[in-house]
Amino acid sequence: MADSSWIPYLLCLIPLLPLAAAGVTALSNPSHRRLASGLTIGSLSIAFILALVLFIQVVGAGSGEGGEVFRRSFNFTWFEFGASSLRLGLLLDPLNAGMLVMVSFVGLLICIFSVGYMQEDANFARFFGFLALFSFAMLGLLVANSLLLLFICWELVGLASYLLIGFWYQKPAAVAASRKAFITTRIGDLGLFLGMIWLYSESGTLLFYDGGAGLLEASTLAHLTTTLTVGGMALSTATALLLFCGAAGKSGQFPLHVWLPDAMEGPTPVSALIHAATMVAAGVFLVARAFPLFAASTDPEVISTALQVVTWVGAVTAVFAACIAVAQTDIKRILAFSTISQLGYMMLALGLGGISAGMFHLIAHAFFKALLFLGAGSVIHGCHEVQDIRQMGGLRRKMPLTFAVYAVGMMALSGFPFLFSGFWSKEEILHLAQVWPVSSLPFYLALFGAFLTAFYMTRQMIYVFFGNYRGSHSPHESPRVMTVPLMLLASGAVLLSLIATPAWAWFHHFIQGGPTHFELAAIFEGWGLMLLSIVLVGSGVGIGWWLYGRRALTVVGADALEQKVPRLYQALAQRLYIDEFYEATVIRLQRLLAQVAEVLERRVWAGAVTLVAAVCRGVSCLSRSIDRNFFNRGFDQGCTSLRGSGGRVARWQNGDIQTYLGWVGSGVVLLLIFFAWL
Amino acid sequence: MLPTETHPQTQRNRPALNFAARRPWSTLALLIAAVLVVGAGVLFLLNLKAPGLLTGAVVAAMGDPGQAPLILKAGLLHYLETAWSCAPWMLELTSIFIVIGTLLSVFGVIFALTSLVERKMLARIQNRFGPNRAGPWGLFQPLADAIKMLTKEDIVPTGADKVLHLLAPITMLVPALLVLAILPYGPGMVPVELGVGILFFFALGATTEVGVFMAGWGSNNKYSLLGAMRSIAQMISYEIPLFLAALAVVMLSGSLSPDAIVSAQDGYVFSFVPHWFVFTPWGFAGFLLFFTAALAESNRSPFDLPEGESELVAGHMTEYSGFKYAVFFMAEYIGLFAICGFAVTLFLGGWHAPLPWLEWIPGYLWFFIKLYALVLLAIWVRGTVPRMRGDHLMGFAWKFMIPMGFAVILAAAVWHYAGGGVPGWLASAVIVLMPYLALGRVVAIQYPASRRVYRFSES
Amino acid sequence: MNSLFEIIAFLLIGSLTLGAAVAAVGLRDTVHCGLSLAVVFVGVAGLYLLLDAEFIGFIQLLVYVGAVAVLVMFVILITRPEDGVIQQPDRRRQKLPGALIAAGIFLVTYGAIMQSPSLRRDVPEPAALSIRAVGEALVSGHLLPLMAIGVLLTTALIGAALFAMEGEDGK
Amino acid sequence: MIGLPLFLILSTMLFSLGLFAVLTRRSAILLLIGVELMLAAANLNFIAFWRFGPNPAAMTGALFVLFSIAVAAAEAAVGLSLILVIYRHLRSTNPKEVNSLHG
Repeated sequence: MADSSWIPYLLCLIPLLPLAAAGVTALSNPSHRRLASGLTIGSLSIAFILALVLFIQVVGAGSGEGGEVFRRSFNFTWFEFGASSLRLGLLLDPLNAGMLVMVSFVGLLICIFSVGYMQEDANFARFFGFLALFSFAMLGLLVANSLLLLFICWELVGLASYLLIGFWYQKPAAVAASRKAFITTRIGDLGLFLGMIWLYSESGTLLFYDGGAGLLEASTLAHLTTTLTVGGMALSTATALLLFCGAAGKSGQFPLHVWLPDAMEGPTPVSALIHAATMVAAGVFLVARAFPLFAASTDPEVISTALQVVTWVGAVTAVFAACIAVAQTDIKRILAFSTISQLGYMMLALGLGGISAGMFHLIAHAFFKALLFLGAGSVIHGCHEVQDIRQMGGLRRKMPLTFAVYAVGMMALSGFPFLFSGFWSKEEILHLAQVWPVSSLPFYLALFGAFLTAFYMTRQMIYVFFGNYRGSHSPHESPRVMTVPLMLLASGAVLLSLIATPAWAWFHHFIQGGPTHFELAAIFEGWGLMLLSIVLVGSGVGIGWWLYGRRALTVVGADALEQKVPRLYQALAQRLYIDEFYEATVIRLQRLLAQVAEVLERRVWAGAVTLVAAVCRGVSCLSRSIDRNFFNRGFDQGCTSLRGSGGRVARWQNGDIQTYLGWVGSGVVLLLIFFAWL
Repeated sequence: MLPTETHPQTQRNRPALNFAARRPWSTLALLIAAVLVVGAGVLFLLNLKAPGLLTGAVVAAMGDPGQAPLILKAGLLHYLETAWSCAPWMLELTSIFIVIGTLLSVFGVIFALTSLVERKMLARIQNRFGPNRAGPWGLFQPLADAIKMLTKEDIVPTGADKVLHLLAPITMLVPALLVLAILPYGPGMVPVELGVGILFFFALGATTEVGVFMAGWGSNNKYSLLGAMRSIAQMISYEIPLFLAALAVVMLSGSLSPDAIVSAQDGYVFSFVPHWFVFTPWGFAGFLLFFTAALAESNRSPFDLPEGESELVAGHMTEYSGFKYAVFFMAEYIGLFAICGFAVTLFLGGWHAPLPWLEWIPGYLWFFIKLYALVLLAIWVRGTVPRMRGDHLMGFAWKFMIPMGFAVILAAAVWHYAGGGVPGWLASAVIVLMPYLALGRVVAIQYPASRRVYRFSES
Repeated sequence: MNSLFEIIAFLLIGSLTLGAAVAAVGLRDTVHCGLSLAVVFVGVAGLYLLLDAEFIGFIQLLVYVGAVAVLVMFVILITRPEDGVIQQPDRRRQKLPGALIAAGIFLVTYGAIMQSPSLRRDVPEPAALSIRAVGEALVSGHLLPLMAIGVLLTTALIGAALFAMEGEDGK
Repeated sequence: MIGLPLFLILSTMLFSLGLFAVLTRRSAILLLIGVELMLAAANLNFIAFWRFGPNPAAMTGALFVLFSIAVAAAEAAVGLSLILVIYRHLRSTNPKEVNSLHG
């Protein structure tokens, strides 16, 4: 495996396989259900194996000497126009190798799960087609070495999410949700697009790594940081912020998070795959990929404003989403808000400079969030499409396997100590937040977020699994095809913690380069912080059990928390009226603009057009009348008079030579008179 | 003769000018007056232009008998001038009248004589005596005719054009008389010395046709009109050969005046053959041509188809009677005399004597002798040669006479430029003979000689 | 042109010609017109004699009186309608324009003559028109016209004959 | 004194008479007569000018008349024969009726 010439083939093969699967299922007969699912699962499994091979290759190559990270970039010219040409490229480095493995593995599991879940659905084949398309887009996004290729795949991912959210197009809610998701992500993408163009115009290239001339390489970065733009802001910061808009839109950060809860209208595997593990992670991946751009600043000590912005946005989103999650009653909505807050944590980690922390939290979160969603899915499947947690309860007896797996996911998410990956990743983030020089507020926000996470997860567990069944249906355990992926995910959530403990920070060094060595003692390095977080988690669980565990929950009655702080609860239930706020401002403005445009359209342009039409018609009938009256009649008049005079003259020529001679004679006389007497 | 029933419309609706019908004497007087006036007028005009004998009181050798008339005239004029001391123009007038008078009287006498002689000769030819009742040998016959003509009632057909009827005889007689004025009767005895005498002759010859037409048309008779048409056609077609023959002579003599032509024929060859043109080959042919054309011109003998007694009675003169007919008759004869006189001047050497030693006889006598010889010839021809058929008459003129005329001119030219020697003679003789031979052949082919077949009587 | 005779002669012949001309124009019976035309020609010939152009005068006599007048007579006879009298519609009205134009031309030329300088020139002595000179001029200087006239005459006459003859075969 | 003007006036009279004849007479032949009159008038003019002209030696006037007479004769011949044909065709010599080119 010495030479790396075969790497580019693998790199481009990984995305193309799912694309091929999508193509075939799209063209094939929708009734071939087995063909669609088989193809998709097959292509994803091969992609997973190839990803593993590449992962081993990257790990095998090691970090090389001097902490240099393994990086291979393969660029090719897409098309040429005039002197310049547009170049795209593929890239392999530890960051996307890990992601590739995670995405393909999780995707594979979800596909297997959805075979069971979507069994009764009529558009089975179409669902798998869309999944394959989504996988192609996500994998393509990961391997992209050029911002343009990334952007293309980014859009395709948005398209896939739109298609999958609106899969059950008969439900108007689903259609509205898909449209809302698509539009809000588009708003973010606009920022990304502007940033891309700006970068291209400034640096002349869109490739990340191009043998020194790439976007993220030192020379270009130096150029970008030195040039100042409006408001004295460094160019790199400005473009970074624009790219972050795109990331915020896609990952559902604070201003643009409204679409994620509504996206739950789609089928549960979709929510699991897209709105938990992969797509939402794309934003974080983008920030990680473009981290050098974000971090670029004139003097190394000062943390670039871009990173600060990312940090603040991340922290705020984490706390904000967690608060709302507390007051939700729909099982998938709670998980949606928890995803938003966890993404906030990832952005926070990246903002603080910890790429490996952020990435590790992302991968871990992918596993246990996918697990939770699929668990919820099997719960819903079991309760026959009931999603309201108040109508559930006591399911641990009816669905013991799902309960066990769901519990593992819950504990990983809320960060139970030591055993679960969630704890270690959160630990690292808190550690970074603690040492952040700028301000310590994000640290406290993070702590409060962790507490809230623990609280709403226990509330959900109690509502769903403890107490007695309050629903009308008879819940039943999901079939093995659904529970096996759950178990795999659960084991994944647990085993991942091994590679990121301070004792053996392998993942950290894998991502950020540097030698890795195993020493068990280092596990207690930041013990103070670990103790604090353990206390927080414990109190969260306790309060949760105290509020909900002790008395029988009722379907219609007020929530326990609601009884304590009813107005705050209602606000949180209504998602802090963000939607209404948007509705009131942006949408109304939009509608106003629409009306103005419509008025403008009908009054001004329509008027202008009709005016022009009227003028034309007027001119034409004017010319017609002129033509008819003036020319025709005049001409006819002329002809008749001519003919008349012609007739009169003709009468003179009557063949009588004597009259002729008479005229000649008189002519002669006149001439003679004229000349004689002249 | 029944009065011709005339179509009602043809009745002229204007007052008939018929004074002539009722008062014969007045018409007679009118006729004579008209003739005299017109003749005198024209002579005046001519005289003004070419003072000739009429006014010229030229007195050549007094004693020369040839000049007798001149001498007489001069003497008379001298007498008038001295005795009656008339004004010069008076003298001029009288001299003109003297000449006119002599001319008229001489030709009047000849006319009378000829009418008798013609009838006598014809009779002799037809083996009978001819008029011998009126006077010895019928000498007073002309007088008798004259009296008859005068006393006869002058009948004018109804519906006839009175004016034309009256004018016709005048327009026939006047040109005939006028032509006499230019004939050179003797040396220096040319009444009017005209440079274009020949042309004058032909011009007046042409005017007779108008007279014939008037006669034909004025008598309101289809046959007379038809006769007039025929005679006019004949006269016109024979005028051309006449002209051609004269042309040959004019060409050689180099001048149109008769006097010059006569003087060109002076002198003798081989001391006894006179220089007359007739003794030259082309001259002889030309003379023959001229003489036959002359007969045709004056509607006589073989060519008198229109007036032939057996054809249209008197042709255009049928409706005439009395003195008008006499005038016509006179016009015809004087026309004959004139044309013969012309032939004499052109071909027979005018007043030159045929033989040198006969020159003592005065020139004018020679002129009249030759003239009368031709007249007798004409009468002789009339008696012997049968009348020609209408189309033959015309054909003969156009198909033979005119080509012959051209041949004569050609022969004359050859003769002239060949210098009159023997070769010239031979060449012109040949050229002249050619047409005759051709005519001979044509006639032989078209009308082969064959025994006469009597269809109604057994042979 | 000054002797008494010539004046008298001129007056006589002039009046004769004019009278004949008026007759030719005015008379009703075409035959009379034809004859008066002949008289006019004779009159004109006389005028030529007065103008010392005997040769031309006699040519005129020969050609016009001899041939043309007779020809006119012939045609008049042939084309007379059977009823003999030519219907003359009321001619008074139509005559007016013709008369006016003729009078106009006469007056105009009369005026021109009166104004022209020819009045004042003296009368040159009569130059005899010698036939020889005319002949030579014809043959030498004017040979071409002579030939042309020859050709013209032949063609014209042949044509005229053809026209007349055509009638023969009853077409 | 018989001078040039008198002759010219005489010829003009003749000419206008001829023109009058041509313009008013109803028979084709009389038209021809009119034309002949006019021609005679013209010839008279020529001879008059020749006689009273400055250069009687030059024979042009006389010659001109000679040719004119010849041409007039030819013209008369043709004209008359035409009239003959027309008469034979149209049975009338009234120029008013001879006004169409066909037939």
